[in-house]
Amino acid sequence: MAIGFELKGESMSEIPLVQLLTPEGERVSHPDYDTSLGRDDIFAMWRDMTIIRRLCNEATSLQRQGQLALWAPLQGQEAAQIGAGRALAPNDFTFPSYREHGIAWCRGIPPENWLRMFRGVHHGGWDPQKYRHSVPTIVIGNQALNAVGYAMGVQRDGAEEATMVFFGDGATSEGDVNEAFVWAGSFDAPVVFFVQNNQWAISEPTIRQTKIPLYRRAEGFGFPGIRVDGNDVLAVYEVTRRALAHAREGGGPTLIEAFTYRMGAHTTSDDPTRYRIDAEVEAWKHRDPVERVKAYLVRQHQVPAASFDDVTEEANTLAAKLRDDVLSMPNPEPLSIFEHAYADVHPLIEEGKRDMVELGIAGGGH
Amino acid sequence: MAIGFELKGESMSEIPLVQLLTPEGERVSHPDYDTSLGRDDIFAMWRDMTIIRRLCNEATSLQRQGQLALWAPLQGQEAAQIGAGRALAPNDFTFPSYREHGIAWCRGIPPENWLRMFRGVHHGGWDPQKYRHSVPTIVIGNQALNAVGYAMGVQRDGAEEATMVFFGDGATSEGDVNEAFVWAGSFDAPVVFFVQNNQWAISEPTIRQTKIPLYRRAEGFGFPGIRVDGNDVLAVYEVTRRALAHAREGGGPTLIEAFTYRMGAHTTSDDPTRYRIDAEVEAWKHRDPVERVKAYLVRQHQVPAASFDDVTEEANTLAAKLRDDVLSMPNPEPLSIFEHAYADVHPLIEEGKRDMVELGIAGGGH
Amino acid sequence: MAQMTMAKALNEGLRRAMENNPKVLLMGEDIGKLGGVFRVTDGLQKDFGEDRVIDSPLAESGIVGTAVGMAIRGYRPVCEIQFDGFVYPAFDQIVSQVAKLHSRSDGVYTMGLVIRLPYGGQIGAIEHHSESPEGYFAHTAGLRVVSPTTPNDAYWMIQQAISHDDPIIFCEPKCRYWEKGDVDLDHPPRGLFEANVAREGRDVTVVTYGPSVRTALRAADAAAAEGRSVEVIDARSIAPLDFGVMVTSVQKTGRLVVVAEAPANASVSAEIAARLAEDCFYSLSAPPLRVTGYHTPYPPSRIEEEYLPSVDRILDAIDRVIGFES
Amino acid sequence: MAQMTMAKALNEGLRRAMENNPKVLLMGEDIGKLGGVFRVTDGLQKDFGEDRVIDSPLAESGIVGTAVGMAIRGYRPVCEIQFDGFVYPAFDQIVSQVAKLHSRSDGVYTMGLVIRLPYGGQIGAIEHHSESPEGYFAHTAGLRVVSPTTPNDAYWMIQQAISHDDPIIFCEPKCRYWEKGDVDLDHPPRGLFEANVAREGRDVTVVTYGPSVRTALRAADAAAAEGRSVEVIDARSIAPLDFGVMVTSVQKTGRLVVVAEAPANASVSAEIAARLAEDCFYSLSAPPLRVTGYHTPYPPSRIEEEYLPSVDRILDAIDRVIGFES
Ligand SMILES: Cc1ncc(C[n+]2csc(CCOP(=O)(O)OP(=O)(O)O)c2C)c(N)n1
Ligand SMILES: Cc1ncc(C[n+]2csc(CCOP(=O)(O)OP(=O)(O)O)c2C)c(N)n1
Ligand SMILES: [Mg+2]
Ligand SMILES: [Mg+2]
Repeated sequence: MAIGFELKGESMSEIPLVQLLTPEGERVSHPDYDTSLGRDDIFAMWRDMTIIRRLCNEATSLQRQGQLALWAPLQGQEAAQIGAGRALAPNDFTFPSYREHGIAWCRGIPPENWLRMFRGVHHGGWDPQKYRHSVPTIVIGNQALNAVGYAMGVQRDGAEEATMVFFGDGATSEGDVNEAFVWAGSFDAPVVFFVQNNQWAISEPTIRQTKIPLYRRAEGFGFPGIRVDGNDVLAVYEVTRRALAHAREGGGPTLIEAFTYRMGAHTTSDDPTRYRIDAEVEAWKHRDPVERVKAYLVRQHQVPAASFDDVTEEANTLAAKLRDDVLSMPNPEPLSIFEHAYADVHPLIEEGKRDMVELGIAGGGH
Repeated sequence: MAIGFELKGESMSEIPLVQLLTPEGERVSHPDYDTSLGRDDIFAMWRDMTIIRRLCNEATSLQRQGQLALWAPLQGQEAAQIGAGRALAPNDFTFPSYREHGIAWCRGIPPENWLRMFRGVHHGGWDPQKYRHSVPTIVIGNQALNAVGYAMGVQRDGAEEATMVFFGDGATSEGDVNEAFVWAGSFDAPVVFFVQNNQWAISEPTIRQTKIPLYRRAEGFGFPGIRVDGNDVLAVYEVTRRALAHAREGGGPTLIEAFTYRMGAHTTSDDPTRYRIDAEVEAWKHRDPVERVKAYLVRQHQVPAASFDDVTEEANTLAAKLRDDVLSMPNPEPLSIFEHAYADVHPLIEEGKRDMVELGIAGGGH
Repeated sequence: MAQMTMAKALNEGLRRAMENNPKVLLMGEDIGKLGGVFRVTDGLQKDFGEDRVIDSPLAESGIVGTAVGMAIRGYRPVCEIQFDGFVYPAFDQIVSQVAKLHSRSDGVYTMGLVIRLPYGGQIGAIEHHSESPEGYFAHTAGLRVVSPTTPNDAYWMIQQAISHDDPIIFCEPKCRYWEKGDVDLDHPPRGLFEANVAREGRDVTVVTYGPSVRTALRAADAAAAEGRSVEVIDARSIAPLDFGVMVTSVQKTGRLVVVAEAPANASVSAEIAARLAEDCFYSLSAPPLRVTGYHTPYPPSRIEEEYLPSVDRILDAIDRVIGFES
Repeated sequence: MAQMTMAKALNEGLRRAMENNPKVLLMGEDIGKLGGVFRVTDGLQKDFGEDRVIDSPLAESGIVGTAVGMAIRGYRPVCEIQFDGFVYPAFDQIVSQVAKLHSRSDGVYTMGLVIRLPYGGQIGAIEHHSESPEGYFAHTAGLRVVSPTTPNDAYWMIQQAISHDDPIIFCEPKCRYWEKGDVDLDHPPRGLFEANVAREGRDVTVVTYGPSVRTALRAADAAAAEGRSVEVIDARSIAPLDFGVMVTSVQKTGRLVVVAEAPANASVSAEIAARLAEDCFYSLSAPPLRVTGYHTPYPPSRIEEEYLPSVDRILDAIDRVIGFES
């Protein structure tokens, strides 16, 4: 497959990349990977992708209408996230950055929870232990080390669980991510590093971070890296599933590079026209992760139009509910500022509370 | 060559390592590297190694006698440092950590200057611009980024200069060193990373940092890495020379792993018997970097015993001078604390000086 | 005189510094084509080229660590850290190298680099985008810290910082980026390390800096309506602090309120209060009070107003220092 | 009662914490076979295994960042940072994750980890081995900072810190590692966050902590010889500070000298002075003074004595607060 993205000295076409479904929706074979998924599983993944895309669009319009402070859209990365998210076992634990709405969906976290951070009512938004999905990490790369530490805890517990951590192409330049590779290699930690190479870190192309394919970073740290077509949900699913199983079985870490594309802006604050050309975006439209699955389901499995329509309907309903949930989301109580700053009593916290109450700030919203 | 150091899944003997002179002093050929050095050059390197070993021993005994606060011996790493140091062009710029006494020697820095830091009279010790050798860096890994930045400056100047930075095997785990690899790769910086893998980071064996050979770290960042027998001064010299030329010519960075051994303690504060066995040290004695050159010079070039004796004599003289210099090294003036804290006037500095003068502290040593 | 926003004034100041000195380089994430997320470097890469306006890989220690090397090579790097909360990965390079290399090299190395840091709250942002890390740098010997609060100050202070030989953490109150003001393109208003009496008054001295200056001025307006004359001092230089101006004011008013967004504990506001308590011991007729962000992580933006020093909280402190008796 | 050095007391405290709670883990550089460069973890890897006493790769962000993950998994990691000056690579993880994850997770995550930090000077070491970074952490909401100064405190405080649910920066005054003292193996002397009146006095209150406590006590001895009665308060908890004990003392003496090795600017000593100036405004008969390290990088060890708060400098400040008139 040629993606027309030139890396120094080697064109994409020469880079091995696991693909099971072409952009046209043709099932292709791969020497190492096959899929066991049947029609219903694949349809379920199409449904997942359709729903998160719809919810993501709703969030974007909520932001435009002033209901959210910010939104980080995932358009284009649905297959990467659903493929990875559906490969997880219930007990696996995941560490997201800020764009993993699709993983949150797979972990069963109510969509309105994802939006709490973006509305500015919370820095987290869900119970990370309940959903086995950690709170968002905004400081690029920090969560990679946290995930490796978690995985080392799993190791010490003798549990058969994998830990998966998500970050972007840009994040691979941070010291923390590379230290996470060192630790994972040194301790054979049961962790899967899942990098969504969406070609951009805000305005910077991946080539600013690395002149060779990202998946190769792992080699130098002594564990396998693999590049998968991040717009192919079947391939992402199989590659991730194997890496997670490998981790659970004590085989150590894997770096998965999901080669994909951020179709939208970095966030709603961003203006991508300043740094990239339409033609690039257009080219990637032909590799849409959702469309190719639909084409496959129609052609290969004769899924009827009504089934697709039902999901579109369902997605709209969920989007409407999301909108309602967001609009009715209350502002936090001012006193909540003090609530979990510390686990135990702290004199400066008590003082702050007293101050707020005396000033008459506490008690009401604003 | 088998060094008897087992890495996970691959024994040393399978790892390519550039060697031109065996531990026994036999000249061996290598497909990619030859040496142009003649008898005099090689003798000069033997002299360098002999002298720095002698000076290093003097420093150790000065420390034992309470004349230095600390000393970080280089025993065992003479070939790595002299081979690298002699490969430098005068205009190249070097960034050391704290153990590069051999590089300081090659750069022409008076030995007593190296010891100022260890005596506790200065944090630097020499004029880094004059000798084109930066001040010591103690915070592991920091200097790697500084060196890459320097190299980017060289690039902007359009100068044909290389920058070389030294650090240890332990340092390769620090985020900063890996970020330096990212930057060097991204900007094709004219820098040579020279890692002395002396098998230990204080008490931790290299395998704690990486389960695969260190030189391979570079691959994942998109530039070449090479392992050289760090106890073979000829090989280190040739490998470094080529990497420096490559950098000067715009070819970008190289990572050189000099595979060597720290024969002594980490520093005079360390007790290596707590973490490593004598047999290991004994095994490495047979690969002594100085002896093999002498054997070669005797056998191949019939260098007479008197020539060696002359150098031993010279080294003793230099050691005696070093001792004198250290013993007569004055303590800094108390007011020097304030001297270069800032380049420009600063009220807290002025206040501190006044305070010291009023208290009667300033003016005398102690 | 020209009217422009603070963001534009910084842009013009950077441009002028780059024109005046070919050794001036900019480095940071997204500062090239994008012009920075706040557009402070807008158009500069186009005009000065990719070698002087460098889009860096995504790593802050890398940005500062390579800037150090460039400074050693004789360049004058100006680093942009995208937001306050992302400066911490660079903390080690800043504290261990930037702050100490001039001294370690016996003055041979000039660490004349500038680290630009959009900081503070009041912009409704998500976590890590509203922090006030200036205290960490003020505490670090070897560094200087400054913060402009008007377009004119911004235009001049960035140039003064770039030409200064010490490393400077240049804290930009991002909540004021889009406010317009007059810029005098010919004459700097004052030295880089001089405080400014932003408003004269007799009854109480309010010392503040950065994003809180506007709030303090508003509080002074409100206090004036109640017949209280509040002097507002914009410190401008956070380290070193210009105590001369502050002492003069407190000797006049006898009352001190220090205002800052950063939590009070072991902070710049603590320094101002402690030092003025010492230097104006007999002039003070009430204890020095501090109005700051609370001792918690910066809260979600929907309640940042309740967290930050507000006009009400400042007025309350003014009431207390004036009413102080027992 | 047992006699032991502070290093040994810490070792015994760690051992007891590990025995009591299988979730307690130690992580750091060279803490295994070597037992740490100060031997504080001596023998623990042998007894508790490599899974609980983990020799880490050489990277401090890695140590703290993985400890965070382990804490999320339910462990109680105790990180050792080899020396004060090497904590900065971990600063980002400490400020952005350790200090904030309890809050970000709505209290679901317990960040009950301890970061052990040998700190301070007076040991004749090379650069970066004598620093006092406690102010950075005290300023950071979400963290707590404590510092024992006797073997008994060390033995108990390390255990109290490990069982506490908030993240704690545990600052060990390395100059006192080898001093012996009595350890009561049965009863803790006091709560983790309580200050201790290390010496009672009437004329002046000296508030200090960590490595300076010994110096302050020596100064108090010397002052006593001149007929001056100095009360010395060992803060023990650097954040939060136990102001109750301090206020009581200053109300009695009316005079305050704050002593710390860290430079004064925007520091813990500034906080103590500012807060007591506020809380004891009418009790103070002289301005609160600070005696600290100067505002420069920590100097070469041959002149560290001239840099640090010495007995002479403390006595001078005591003289000044007592003699204060104008
Ligand atoms: C330490 C840090 N530096 C800078 C930022 C600002 N920032 C937010 S997202 C981003 C780009 C991230 O790119 P990438 O890792 O590729 O992830 P993507 O957004 O493409 O999913 C930047 C620079 C940050 N959040 N944290
Ligand atoms: C950031 C940092 N962490 C810890 C230390 C303490 N320390 C000094 S040397 C050393 C080991 C370094 O090992 P390596 O990089 O292999 O270099 P070598 O000493 O073997 O030459 C350590 C941990 C330090 N100086 N800096
Ligand atoms: Mg990206
Ligand atoms: Mg080593």
